[in-house]
Amino acid sequence: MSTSTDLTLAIEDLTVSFDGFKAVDSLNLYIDKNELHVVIGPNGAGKTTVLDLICGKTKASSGSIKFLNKELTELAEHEIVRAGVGRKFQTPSIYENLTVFENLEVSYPYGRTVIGSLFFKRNNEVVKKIHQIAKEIMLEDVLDTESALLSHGQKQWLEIGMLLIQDPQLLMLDEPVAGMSVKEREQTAELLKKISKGRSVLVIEHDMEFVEQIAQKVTVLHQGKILAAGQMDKVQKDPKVIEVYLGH
Amino acid sequence: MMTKHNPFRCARTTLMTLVASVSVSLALTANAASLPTAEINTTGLAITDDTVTVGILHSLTGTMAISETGAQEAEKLAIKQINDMGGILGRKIEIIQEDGASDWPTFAEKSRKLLVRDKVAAVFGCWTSASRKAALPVFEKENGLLYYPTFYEGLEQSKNVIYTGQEATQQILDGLNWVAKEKKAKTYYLIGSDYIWPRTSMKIARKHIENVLGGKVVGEQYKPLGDTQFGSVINKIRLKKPDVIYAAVVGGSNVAWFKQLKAAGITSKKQTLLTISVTEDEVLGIGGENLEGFYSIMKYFQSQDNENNKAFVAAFKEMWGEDSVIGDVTQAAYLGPWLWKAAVEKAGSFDVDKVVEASETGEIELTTAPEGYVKLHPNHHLWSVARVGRWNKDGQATVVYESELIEPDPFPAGYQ
Amino acid sequence: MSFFYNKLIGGKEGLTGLILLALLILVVFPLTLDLFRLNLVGKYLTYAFPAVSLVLLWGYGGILSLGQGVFFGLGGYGMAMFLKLEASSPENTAIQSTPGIPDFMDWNQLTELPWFWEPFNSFAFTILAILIIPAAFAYIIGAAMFKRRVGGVYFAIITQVIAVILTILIVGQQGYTGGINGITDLRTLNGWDMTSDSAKYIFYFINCALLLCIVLLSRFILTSKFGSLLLAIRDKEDRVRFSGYDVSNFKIFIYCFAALISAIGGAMFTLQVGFMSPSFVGIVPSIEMVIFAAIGGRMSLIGAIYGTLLVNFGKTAFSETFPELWLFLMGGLFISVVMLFPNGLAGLWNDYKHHLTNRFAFITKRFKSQKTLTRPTNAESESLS
Amino acid sequence: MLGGYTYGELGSILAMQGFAGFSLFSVLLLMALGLAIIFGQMGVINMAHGEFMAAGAYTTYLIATLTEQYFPAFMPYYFVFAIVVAFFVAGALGYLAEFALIRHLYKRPLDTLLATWGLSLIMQQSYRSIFGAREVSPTLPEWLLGSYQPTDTIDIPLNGMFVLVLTAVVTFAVFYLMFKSRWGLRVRATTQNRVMSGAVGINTNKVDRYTFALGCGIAGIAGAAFTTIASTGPTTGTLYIVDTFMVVVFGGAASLFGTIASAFSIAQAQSILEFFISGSMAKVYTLVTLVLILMFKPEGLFASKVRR
Repeated sequence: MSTSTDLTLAIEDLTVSFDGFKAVDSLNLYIDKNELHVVIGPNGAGKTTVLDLICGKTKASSGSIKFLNKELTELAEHEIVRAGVGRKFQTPSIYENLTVFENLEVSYPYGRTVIGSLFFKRNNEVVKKIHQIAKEIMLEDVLDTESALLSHGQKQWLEIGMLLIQDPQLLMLDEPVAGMSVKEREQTAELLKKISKGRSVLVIEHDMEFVEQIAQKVTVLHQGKILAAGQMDKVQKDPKVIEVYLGH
Repeated sequence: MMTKHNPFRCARTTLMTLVASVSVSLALTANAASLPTAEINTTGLAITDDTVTVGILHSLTGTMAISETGAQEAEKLAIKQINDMGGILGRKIEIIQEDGASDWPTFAEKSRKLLVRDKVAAVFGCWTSASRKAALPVFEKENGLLYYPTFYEGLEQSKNVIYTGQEATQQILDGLNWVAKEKKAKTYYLIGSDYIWPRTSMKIARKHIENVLGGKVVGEQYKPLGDTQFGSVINKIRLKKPDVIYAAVVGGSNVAWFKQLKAAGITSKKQTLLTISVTEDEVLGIGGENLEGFYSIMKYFQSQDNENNKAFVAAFKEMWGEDSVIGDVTQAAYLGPWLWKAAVEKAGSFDVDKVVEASETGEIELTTAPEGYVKLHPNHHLWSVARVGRWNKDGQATVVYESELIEPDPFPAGYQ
Repeated sequence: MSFFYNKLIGGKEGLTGLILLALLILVVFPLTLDLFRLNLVGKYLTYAFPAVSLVLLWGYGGILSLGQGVFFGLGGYGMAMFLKLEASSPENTAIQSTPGIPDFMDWNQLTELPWFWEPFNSFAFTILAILIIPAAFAYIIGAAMFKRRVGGVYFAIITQVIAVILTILIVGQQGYTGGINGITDLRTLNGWDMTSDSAKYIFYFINCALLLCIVLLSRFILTSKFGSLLLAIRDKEDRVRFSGYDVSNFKIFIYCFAALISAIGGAMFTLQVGFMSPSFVGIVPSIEMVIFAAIGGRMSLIGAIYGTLLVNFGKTAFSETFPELWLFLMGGLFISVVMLFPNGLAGLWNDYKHHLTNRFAFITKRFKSQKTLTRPTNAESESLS
Repeated sequence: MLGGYTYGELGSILAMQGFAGFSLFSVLLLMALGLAIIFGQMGVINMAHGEFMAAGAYTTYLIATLTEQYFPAFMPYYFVFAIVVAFFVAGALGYLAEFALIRHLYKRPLDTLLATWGLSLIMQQSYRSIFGAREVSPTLPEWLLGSYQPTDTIDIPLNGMFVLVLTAVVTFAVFYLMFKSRWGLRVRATTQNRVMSGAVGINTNKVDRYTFALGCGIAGIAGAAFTTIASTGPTTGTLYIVDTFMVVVFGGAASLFGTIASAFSIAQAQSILEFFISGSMAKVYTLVTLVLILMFKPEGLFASKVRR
């Protein structure tokens, strides 16, 4: 299995423990190319920890994470990003005192070294790319606005845009619609469908309605382990899942 | 920008019994009017027909303020007394006081201000060697005159400085001779704060102990300035069982050192201790009960029993309060204005070059100094006496030994 | 396009500020002050180097170093060692037991020049050492700390401890360093009298020119992508890291650069004041440097220079008149800058300017500056937890 | 080492040296406990901690002077009374400081550093204006002077033993307060989640203020205790501040157990090194080692690995 070449992400036997408490326990998870995969689960199920493990924020106790056949557990965070993994945080994590344009520019994947950044030039190519991304995330009109002044939903999109500009092969989103209005949710769902073309997307979500809108494949986590996995409608009917959600 | 502190704020007192007797012909002091300002001041100093301005430069703030307070008080007292006697060459002394703020470059900066802007005729000031070293180039460049009061490590002799405290050999050697003879001491433990004065003093002491007295130094230890933990050092001393502990710990560390020594059961009943860094000022903080029976080597103790000193102590207390204590440096600072007065009157001029020239004749002497007779050596240091005092519970010392008048030798051969 | 326009205006405004500053220190001061005061201003301006370095490091990078005095000292000592060797020619030191070595070595029974003093006989080496040694030292500290993600408060305290260690070492190893007295009595530079009036003028102008160059260089850094990244790292370090940047390298670079600037200031200090002592290395001077930057405005390069001048003028004036009040005033100043004007003089000036031009703009600016006020918090509270 | 000494003598020295280490340990711990609460639990970098210690020391001095003058018969007992008063005086000053300054700065820990540095300057100058620039020492009761001699060759300093016992008492009190009392629960809840604590009805402002005051009060006790071993001057506080921070940071800021362990290891290292090499270099080596260890273990000795 682990030698499979057509998978974007292959997590095998992944375990992490904090002072003896296993937050993620022998997890196996596979994501195909161009797949939009949603991980759901009650609070404390270990969803965010899984993202932390993939992007290197937390180091695994054991197990392997292979991204396009490259082992990630050995790499530093920035190397994982450069390999093609982008991650959006739960609360919008943008540079509030920079403009939307500058936010995107800072995320532009050139000039990533100290010297490179000192002599980075804002040429036409950069400007063009920024405008293209801004259009995609519906923020073209507010490019020069200081990003602190954006609405909550716009901030979430901006962060997605900051990832998109790096053109990642795997995009990981932690609760992208939390705190959004109904209209914004719909727009976000559209956005997700659009961007999942040509790359794999891993979404963590609470909101079952939203999950129904976007999900192709769903994995249910509970206490660090997989409770159920498969197509959305099947998972929803799984009695174990129902018990966990209702009994919670 | 500047304040002229008025040193004359206390009421005119019974006339000072203290009168400077100077080895200068009376004719010079007799008539000020016969001395036109243009003649006695050819270098543009701040001197008018009836005033002459001097500077006082000590730390009023910062860590050194504790030590330097007494010195500036003594200088102001001396100046007040001189003014009460009619001033110098018929001119009253006015003071510009500056704060060195315990910061060495500030001393340099303020020295420059006093010399360049205020054109003072002389400066009484500095306390630590570091502040003097910082100010020295300024005095040499601007050709100023500094009276420096602290006992110090020696190894310096500048045309522009008169050192009114003892240099290290003057202070140390006779005291060591005394302890070797009196206490039959053979083994010595040296301990000091870690900076230049204790280290130089210890170096001189070690050479003297080993080469002259035929004794043995069984340990030498330095603690960082301000350190307050002496437990391990005291145990080390216990292990070495020296006949004499020879100490040069300063500042806040000094208090901790003696308190902990006493707490560790090392008292004068069992142990001879000789220190070169405790004056009456320090005793205030340390507490007489912690020092009782230990010895200091200084050139002056407040308890010295002579007429000069009685008058001085009374005048000092009258000006600065009954609770004032007077340490070695305070007394040395008091000598500064008097020595300057003597030299100016001998030279018949305030010009620095002439005052220095008069000072270098070897004829400037004070018979009325509280410490006793002192004479200015051509090498800018004072001939003085070394005294050993034994501390009593009340914070005063009993003088148990007095040397002959010792010649100052800032560059002692064989001790470098 | 409006973006570039704004940028340009910002540049223009910055240019005005720079020209005003240059006019003040290059023309107004030399014309109106006597040499004594000018020399004082020159000394103060050397403190402005570490203050400017703290704007970069602390204001923009969110890295509070309480040990800039270490680098100021290293630069100053480098220069002082060269000058001391020149002053200790065998002719000048003939009365010593070992002529030809600095006087304090002779007092401490050293009989030959320690090996690490030898290269400081060369002026070229000295200049290189002043530029390289502090930066290299900063690299070692920075690499060790930032790679391990020591940040915020911990970094501040560790740099403070390093300042303490260096002070104790300098004071304790006096045979090699001159101890607490420092390295004093420096009079000539390559045979040229440093204490002459003309030399003082020349050093003053060199100092000003260097300072202005440093401001320009710092501007260049801040307006580059590196500058934006620095702010980004301060506010959202994780976001930058997960955008594919090796954050520690950026921090190390700015720390080294800040060390370099401070060291140049230290070297200029030695040249103008004529000595160097451990009292510029310890905690107190290091924190004072932070205060200069804070009072001038932690986000403003030029503000830091004005802050340095203002505090030092105040210190001199007040300590001449009311030495007792000075510490109260200084303490009150720290507190009020932190509590009421977190953006310092520069913030006040901006408010005032906008107040003059447009009342409405003033209100929004206040609103904005309120925000700036809360900005550094995220980065800091995160690094604390 | 054995040359010329009997085993008995060496044993005595060893015992006394061991006590010297313990004594230093208790001093460091007593200094650091207050800061461990203020910095470790509340995250406030209190650069004026040393000045709060000085407040306790000056209080003791004042009480000693008054007692000596007006109630000489009370001299043997005043010291215990002075410690209690020192606690309340320093605590009250801390209460004021929290009210006037600190509470506005909880979200800006690095700025508390600057503000409290300003505060420390003001406090230093106040001491200088009130008590004068000279260092002072209270007259100590007889029972605090001298040493206890279990054998002929062993002297255990009484003041050291006193500080040791006092430290033990204060440490147990702090532990009881922080981990067993209802109030301690509130403090820990507030420091961990301010918003949530407010929501469940804890008056977080009050908790903050009293916690800060408690930390300062303990500093006051430390200051009072230190009058037995050193003197007090306006700038005494600055001598202790770096050591104090080192102890807290090295132990892992949030862990009181860590503070104890760190005080213990620093004290032992320092006192053993000092026995063999010069005091200055012992200090340098100790600090360098601490910095190196902190570089490898930035979260300190006893920080638990947490899920973030």
